[in-house]
Amino acid sequence: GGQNAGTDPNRAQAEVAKVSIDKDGSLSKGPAPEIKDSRKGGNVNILWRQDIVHYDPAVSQSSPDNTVLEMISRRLTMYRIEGDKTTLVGDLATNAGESTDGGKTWKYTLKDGIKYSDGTPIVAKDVKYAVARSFSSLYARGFPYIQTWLADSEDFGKVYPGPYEGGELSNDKVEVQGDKTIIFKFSQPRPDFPFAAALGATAPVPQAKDTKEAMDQAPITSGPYKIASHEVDKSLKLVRNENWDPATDSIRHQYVDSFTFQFGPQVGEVTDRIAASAGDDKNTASIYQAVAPERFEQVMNDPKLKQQVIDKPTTQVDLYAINNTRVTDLNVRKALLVAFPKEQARLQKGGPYQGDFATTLGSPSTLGWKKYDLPGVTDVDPKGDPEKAKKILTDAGKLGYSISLGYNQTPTGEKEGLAIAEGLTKAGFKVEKIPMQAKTFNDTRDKVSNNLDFYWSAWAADWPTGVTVYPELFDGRKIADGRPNNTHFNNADVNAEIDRILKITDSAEQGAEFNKLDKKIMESVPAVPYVYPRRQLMFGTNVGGASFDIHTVMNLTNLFLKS
Amino acid sequence: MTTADATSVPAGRSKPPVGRSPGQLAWRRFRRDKTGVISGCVVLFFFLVGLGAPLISLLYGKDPDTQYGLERPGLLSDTGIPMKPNGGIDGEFWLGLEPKLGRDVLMQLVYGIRTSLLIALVVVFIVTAVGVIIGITAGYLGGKADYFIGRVIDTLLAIPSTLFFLAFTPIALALFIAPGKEAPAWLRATALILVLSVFGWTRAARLLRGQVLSLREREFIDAARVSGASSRRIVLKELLPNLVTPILVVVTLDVPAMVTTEAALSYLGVGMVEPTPDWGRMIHTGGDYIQTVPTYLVFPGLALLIFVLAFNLLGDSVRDALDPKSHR
Amino acid sequence: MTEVAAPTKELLTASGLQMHFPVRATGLFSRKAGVVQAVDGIDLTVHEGESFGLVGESGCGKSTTGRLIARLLEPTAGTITYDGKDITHASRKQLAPIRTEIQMIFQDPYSSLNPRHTVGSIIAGPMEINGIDPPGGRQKRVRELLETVGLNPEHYNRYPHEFSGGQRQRIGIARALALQPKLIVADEPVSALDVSIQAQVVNLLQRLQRELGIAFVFIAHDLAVVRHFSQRIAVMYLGKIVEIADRVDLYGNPHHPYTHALLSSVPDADPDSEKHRERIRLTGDVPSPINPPSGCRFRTRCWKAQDICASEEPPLVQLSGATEGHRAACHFPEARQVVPE
Amino acid sequence: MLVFLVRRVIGAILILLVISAITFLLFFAVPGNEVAALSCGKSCTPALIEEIKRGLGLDQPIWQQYLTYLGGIFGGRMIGDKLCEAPCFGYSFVNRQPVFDTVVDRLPVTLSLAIGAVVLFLVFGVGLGMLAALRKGKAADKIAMGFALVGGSMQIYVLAPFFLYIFVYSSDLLPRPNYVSFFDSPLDWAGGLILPWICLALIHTAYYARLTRSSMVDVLNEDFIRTVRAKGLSTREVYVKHAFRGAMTPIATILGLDIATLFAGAIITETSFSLVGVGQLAVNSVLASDLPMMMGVVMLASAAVVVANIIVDVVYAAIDPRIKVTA
Amino acid sequence: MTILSVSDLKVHFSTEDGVVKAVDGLSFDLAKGKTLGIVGESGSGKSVSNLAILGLHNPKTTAISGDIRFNDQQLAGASEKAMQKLRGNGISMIFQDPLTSLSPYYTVGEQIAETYRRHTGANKSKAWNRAVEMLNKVGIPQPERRAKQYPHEFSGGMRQRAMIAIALCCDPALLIADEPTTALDVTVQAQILDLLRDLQSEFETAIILITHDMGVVAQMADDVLVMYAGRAVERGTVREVLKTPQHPYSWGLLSSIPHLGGDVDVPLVPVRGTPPSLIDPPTGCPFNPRCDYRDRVPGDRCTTERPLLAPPDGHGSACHLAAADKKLIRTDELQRLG
Ligand SMILES: Nc1ncnc2c1ncn2[C@@H]1O[C@H](COP(=O)(O)OP(=O)(O)OP(=O)(O)O)[C@@H](O)[C@H]1O
Ligand SMILES: Nc1ncnc2c1ncn2[C@@H]1O[C@H](COP(=O)(O)OP(=O)(O)OP(=O)(O)O)[C@@H](O)[C@H]1O
Ligand SMILES: [Mg+2]
Ligand SMILES: [Mg+2]
Repeated sequence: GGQNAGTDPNRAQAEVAKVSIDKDGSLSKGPAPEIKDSRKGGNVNILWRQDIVHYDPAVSQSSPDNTVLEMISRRLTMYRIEGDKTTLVGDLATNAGESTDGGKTWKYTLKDGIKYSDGTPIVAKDVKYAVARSFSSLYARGFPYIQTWLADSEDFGKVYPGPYEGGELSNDKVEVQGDKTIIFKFSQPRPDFPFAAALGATAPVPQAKDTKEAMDQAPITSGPYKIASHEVDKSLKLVRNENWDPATDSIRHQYVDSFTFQFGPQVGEVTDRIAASAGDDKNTASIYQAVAPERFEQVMNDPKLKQQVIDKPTTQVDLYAINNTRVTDLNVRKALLVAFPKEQARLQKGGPYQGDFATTLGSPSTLGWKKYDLPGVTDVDPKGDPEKAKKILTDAGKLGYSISLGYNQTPTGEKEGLAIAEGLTKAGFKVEKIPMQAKTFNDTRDKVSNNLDFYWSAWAADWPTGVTVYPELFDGRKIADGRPNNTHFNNADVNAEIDRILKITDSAEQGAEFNKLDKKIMESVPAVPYVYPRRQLMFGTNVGGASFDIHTVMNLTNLFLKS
Repeated sequence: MTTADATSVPAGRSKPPVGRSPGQLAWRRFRRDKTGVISGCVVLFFFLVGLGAPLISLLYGKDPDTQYGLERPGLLSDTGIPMKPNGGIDGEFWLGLEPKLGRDVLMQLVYGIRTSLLIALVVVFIVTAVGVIIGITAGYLGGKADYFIGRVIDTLLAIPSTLFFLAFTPIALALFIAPGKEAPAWLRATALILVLSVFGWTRAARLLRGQVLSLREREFIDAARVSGASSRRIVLKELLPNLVTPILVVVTLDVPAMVTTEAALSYLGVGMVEPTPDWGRMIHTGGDYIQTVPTYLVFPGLALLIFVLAFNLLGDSVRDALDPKSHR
Repeated sequence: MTEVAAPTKELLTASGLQMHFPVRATGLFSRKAGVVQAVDGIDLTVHEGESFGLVGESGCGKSTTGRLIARLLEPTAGTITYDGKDITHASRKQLAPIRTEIQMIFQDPYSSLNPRHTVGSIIAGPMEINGIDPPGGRQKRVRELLETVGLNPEHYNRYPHEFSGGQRQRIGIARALALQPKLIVADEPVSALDVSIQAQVVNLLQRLQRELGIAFVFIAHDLAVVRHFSQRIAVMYLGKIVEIADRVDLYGNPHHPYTHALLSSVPDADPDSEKHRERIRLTGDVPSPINPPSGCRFRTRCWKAQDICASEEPPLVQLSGATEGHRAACHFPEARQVVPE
Repeated sequence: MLVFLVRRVIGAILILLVISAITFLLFFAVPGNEVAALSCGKSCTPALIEEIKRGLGLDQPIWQQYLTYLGGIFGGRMIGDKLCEAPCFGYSFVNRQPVFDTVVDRLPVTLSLAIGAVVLFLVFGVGLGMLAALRKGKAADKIAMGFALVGGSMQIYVLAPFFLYIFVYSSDLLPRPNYVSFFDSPLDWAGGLILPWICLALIHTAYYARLTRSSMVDVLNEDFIRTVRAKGLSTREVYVKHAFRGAMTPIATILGLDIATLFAGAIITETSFSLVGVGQLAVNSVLASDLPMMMGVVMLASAAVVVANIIVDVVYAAIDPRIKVTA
Repeated sequence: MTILSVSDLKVHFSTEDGVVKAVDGLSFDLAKGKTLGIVGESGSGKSVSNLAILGLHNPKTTAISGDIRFNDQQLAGASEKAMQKLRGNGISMIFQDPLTSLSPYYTVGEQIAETYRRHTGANKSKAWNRAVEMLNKVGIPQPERRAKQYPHEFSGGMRQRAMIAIALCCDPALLIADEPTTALDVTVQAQILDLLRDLQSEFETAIILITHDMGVVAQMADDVLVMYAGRAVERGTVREVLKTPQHPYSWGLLSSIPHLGGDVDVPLVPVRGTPPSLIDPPTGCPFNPRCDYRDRVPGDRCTTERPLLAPPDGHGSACHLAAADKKLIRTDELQRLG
């Protein structure tokens, strides 16, 4: 085993800048500050193993898809990243949002001079229409937050089925005043609304141009780039949008003439190509994955190659979820936690480069996160302690407890599974190894009756507060097929706590409460915190300005060609 | 006129040896063929290694499952690459260590032979049996049965088989495996065997059908019928002994074909899964390590190459021995 | 030895025997492209202990006739009566008792012996199939048979490939004899053999016929060999018998022009005989049996053909002036001496 | 000839129908729930699943679904409230693209891969085989056949990483495998595919060399070659004009079968070289349980095989005049 | 005028089992326009010796020695190029099985024209005309149409005619016909033999006619050579050999074939035993193990001394029996057979 590079949580915390909110709009004014040495012109190639799944911002919900969509379609708010300082600023709006009643109503004023790529100006009712549209079941795969909050119901489609069947969204919920002003009204305080407003549902759609499902291929664009051509699963070419005015945008640049996405290459190939940087590959950058686990040794130990890598923890936490409806005995769950060979497992994914060992359910990047001590839970040996775990099992009379371990049937996933199985077996568990198809892994896992006991699960906050973490992952009332509460953890106290914390309007206070909740949940060991994953991205020798965006994805907007 | 043949016996040999069966003659011819004997030995070696895997494991003192690299510090770097050069080859780990998990490569290879050979042999057995039955049915009965079987074969041949393997192995697995339970290796193997067999029989069937068709025209079949022999007897006593040669040919063609197909399926991720050692999967993983741990690709790649090569050579020699006229 | 006298009991009778093979065009929708009229209505009778010869050119249906008689083929029409029993459509079970009585010898000494069986098991095969256990055991019987056909009984355990063509043909004969048959259909048994060997086999067959009283249907295309071996001979042309007669009559006094042409085409080994033999040369080839000529099938190659030949099929009848049993199917029969007697 | 073609085409269509029925039944025998769940998202609800199922027609009996599917191929059909134009193979569950367009879009890659490889291995394989047959028993024969044996025993998935490493990533000798349309730049097209071609050719050359050699040797043993030689033709004429003509028939037969292999093999080849053709599409759709796409790929690949076989039959008839009789 | 003279021809094949002495000291002469019939049982070396004349054996496995003079040109050991010039031009050959001996891939016309062009350098259309002319000559009706057909569209007799057309299209001085009619029916055989005879008289071609049918020889040949185990055991004019054969093997051959006019009650007299091994032939006279009269020869000459063809010219045989003895035996035998 190697050095555990990241057991110091403070280091992780230092790397992940906490986000602040631009309330006064000072940071929302364009143009965006220039990047040092930046140059205009040229084409950057972007490699990614698969095509963007949904091009309609209302539907898309995964990174790096959103990174790309944020380049072509602007929203009410957006994150501005400067060095290690991240601020939520107004994008189309003049600021990140104003609320005078503790978060129940949120008012936005649109900037002047904002236009779609076809040159027509963007008006407030387009934003309202976009929000209304996101209620439709056609786009049910998108983020549900704004809709849920407006309808005050998980089943928001019942309250308002969207503009195609339900007519206009009532003014009680979203009100438009003139071309510039839009007001969102909630029945409860929704302090996180400015963050939610950065999601695709607020990307404006003029009603007349709504092509419904066809928008999933040809979205309405307003960012510095627009789609020039797109071959499904093969390539995407983004070119400059001449109707984008840098003066209206405090976040984005328009350095390169175009981005050419090539979909398909697997991570190994991406590493090979960018490392070689031969021919046009020197103008190439990876967007989401770059260094294959089997290459860390080579890439990270090569001083030249290391220059071509950016490396940072993500906002994600990897857990090994325990199916709490099947593994009901706390002692067994504790034994799992104690036996779990984090280090051996992590080695399969690249050792320290995969990320630091996690001890919490939330990510250090969320507001209010703090490392806490919980004896017997946060102080376990990352190599696993089979003796201790065996003792716990023996004491509970559960020696030989059968655990069905689900893992990804990829070369790496299988090995990780084996390493874990080995550790658990040593601790006296009987392990059923269940390989699962990589592409359907999440779907299979997220079924309530998944027939599994123990499986990998990762969650990244949709914005950097606990609001999209704990209620999603540990609210027992939300257990359903396809939902992220795949531990099936259901604790009345915790549920009540969640309700309480969600009502706190002060972000910092809310964050601190979420951290306490984290500890409280961990007392029941619903899952084994695994790692706070890092991400390494590579870029060709001629690519400058490489940095991460809010999703810890390559920040396209800062990229330029050195020559 | 077949007279040229007639004289070849007395012309070739002054006194024919007593009671030497065609099989014995073929065996004599085979023994004279150096390449054949050598490749036969190599093939035999593979079989022996597969059979004696536990014994080798015992003597060598390693097993295929233990994660040496994880258990013992100092074997793997902190990203899981063997510390020693050449993939960690040393006196202890003769062919080095597997990256990441740090299992013994030699043992993985040795047990991998078992997986490959076992699956291939069972498939070949099934495929040959089915092929023989169907080939005989089509060739001997002719008419509608032949026509029908011919169309079935046409159809199967028109289906891209790898795609089907890919698509149906999961379905076949789902048939066998209870949810939430670990599928024993033999169950997976069964599913694989099933899928491989569904497509595999066509070659044997086509070849044997052709053989039976030509045999059916031979007059000794008529001779048996004139004596009142039942179809059963004709098939079992008259046809089958003459099909031994084509069956052997089919087997020598099919075994390497099945070994490589199985490896290909594992390569694509629908074959045998961890922790069952498997060449195809080793090669797939090895491809990722070609720059860091090339030995991990070289050994299984070479093993597969040698096996297929030896089997192909053996097949050639067997064919030559069985069919002296085919002397190239 | 004298000629077998007046024919004894009728052993096998075929009447109106017909074999039409459907020919299919290959392809997905096989459609019947027509029928090969391999044998198209022939009548013949084989008597106990006699040798009945069948000659004709390639493809005229000799083998088919032989195979019909041996019940290897199911006739499309007509009847076959063996020993008074109608066996035309008898099943394998019903045929069982008859199988021991009708045997066959084949043309190709290579393909007629299973290369994977020893000589012993080849000859014992028919006994095994019919569950016959001769006194002294099958092996003893096999040795006897080997001796009968002039092979070394010690060769019991050898394989066919160790024998020459003539020897193999003897093995085939021994196999046919194994069941002590009453009738043997011999389909060109000597055609594949060398001239010097041919005589060995013909002599053997002749001996068997005379000594064991076995009736033969002897198929050949060599007129001299048939004449030597068979007492009564039928000449076939395109699936029909065109002439049938006692050998003396047939060779001495052929009625049908085709018989006539056949006889005159046979080259004689006597360089002098050529001079006074009249030569008849047929033109063209045998027409296709899929689409045979109307009326008399020989008319397309016949130098005597007239209109009636195309419209009316001549029946196989005894012609005036012919000896008893000499029948021909011709509208304009010949009556010339061909071979000086 | 025309009759022959028509009959072959009808036969081919029948085979494709059977294949479509079998694949359809097998694929869609997978419980519908799973399928629908795949195209559901983060906020999936049972009701939504039901709706997706209805939208896909998965609530209908299977034969009804099949008929609808078939109908779509020939006449187009409505899916949801959208018209899917004929030939309609449905929409991908995953990216909602028309299956037909996607597959057709990928076809050039796989076709280019196959065509280039076929040309290479035919030229080299036949050449090597002829050489070996000519020099039968001599060193050239042994070397050629030894090479053929070793080459033929290699697997593309073993070769590919080695070749990529040796020729592309560590030396720059060959361009990185990449597909560029022939019509955009023939040079880049060939350059981008040269490495996969070489690998495929290496493996298949072996087989064709052996096949050519043995059929040449067979033909050279035939009686008519003796006649041709007795006529006084030159050695070259004997080999090239007469013997090779005869040896072409088995080569054409095997080539016909190999088209199927190439299509099936495209999966591994394209995976090994990261080329985005039908093979990758197949793998991805299988891994994502994208049934309509899988169906589409199977149908297309089968159709390609069947068409290739018809072409081979025509070629066959052109090579061997005896074939026409049976047509 | 002698156009072909073969002396002491030996053709030995090296095989895995040993050296096959297929032809072992064969000599004969052939004059212009004459027909030499070569008879003998299967494997006696008839085909092998004639293929050797044309140099069609595989030089790697075949050792050919002796003298083959064609119009004073030495053929044994001649270069492949020289032989190619001669084949189909000076010497032609036709083979037994006309179906497999014609290339199935080219039309009959093309196959004739090809030969003609090769040897005369004629242009395509001229060669084609020649092909049609030749087809006409060998009696194929509608030659223009037939020339465009493939061999499989021809009947057996027509194929053999096409073969003859190929062989004769360059007016060869010598035609070697290796069992040209064995695969044909008697009526067709008669047609072909007539045709050969007619063409021979027209072109004055010398013919070597290989056959095992005594009748064919009787009809066609001027001289006859009887071969046994790779050697000539008897030579003479057709009348001499057939009427007064001298060698016991010739006697056997003649008495083992039934005659159309023969007495059916007289049994055939076959040659005993089986043909000898060519790898390990009997010492002395190769026929001695099958010979009924070897005790008539004093001493063990038959098993130790190889008999030579004597007398060297005219009617001769290779046998140790005294001429008087032969005559005696023969008359005895004929009497016995009636
Ligand atoms: N099974 C069959 N299917 C179709 N046609 C057949 C079959 N058997 C024989 N024929 C045809 O029937 C005709 C007569 O065949 P048969 O074998 O009886 O002739 P034959 O007189 O024995 O000829 P040969 O002398 O060549 O042996 C031929 O045209 C042959 O092609
Ligand atoms: N290439 C060869 N290698 C070895 N032995 C051969 C070869 N060619 C012919 N022989 C042998 O040489 C002997 C003479 O053969 P040849 O073909 O001359 O006989 P033949 O008199 O023409 O007989 P047939 O009447 O059968 O044509 C035979 O025993 C044959 O097996
Ligand atoms: Mg016949
Ligand atoms: Mg010969």
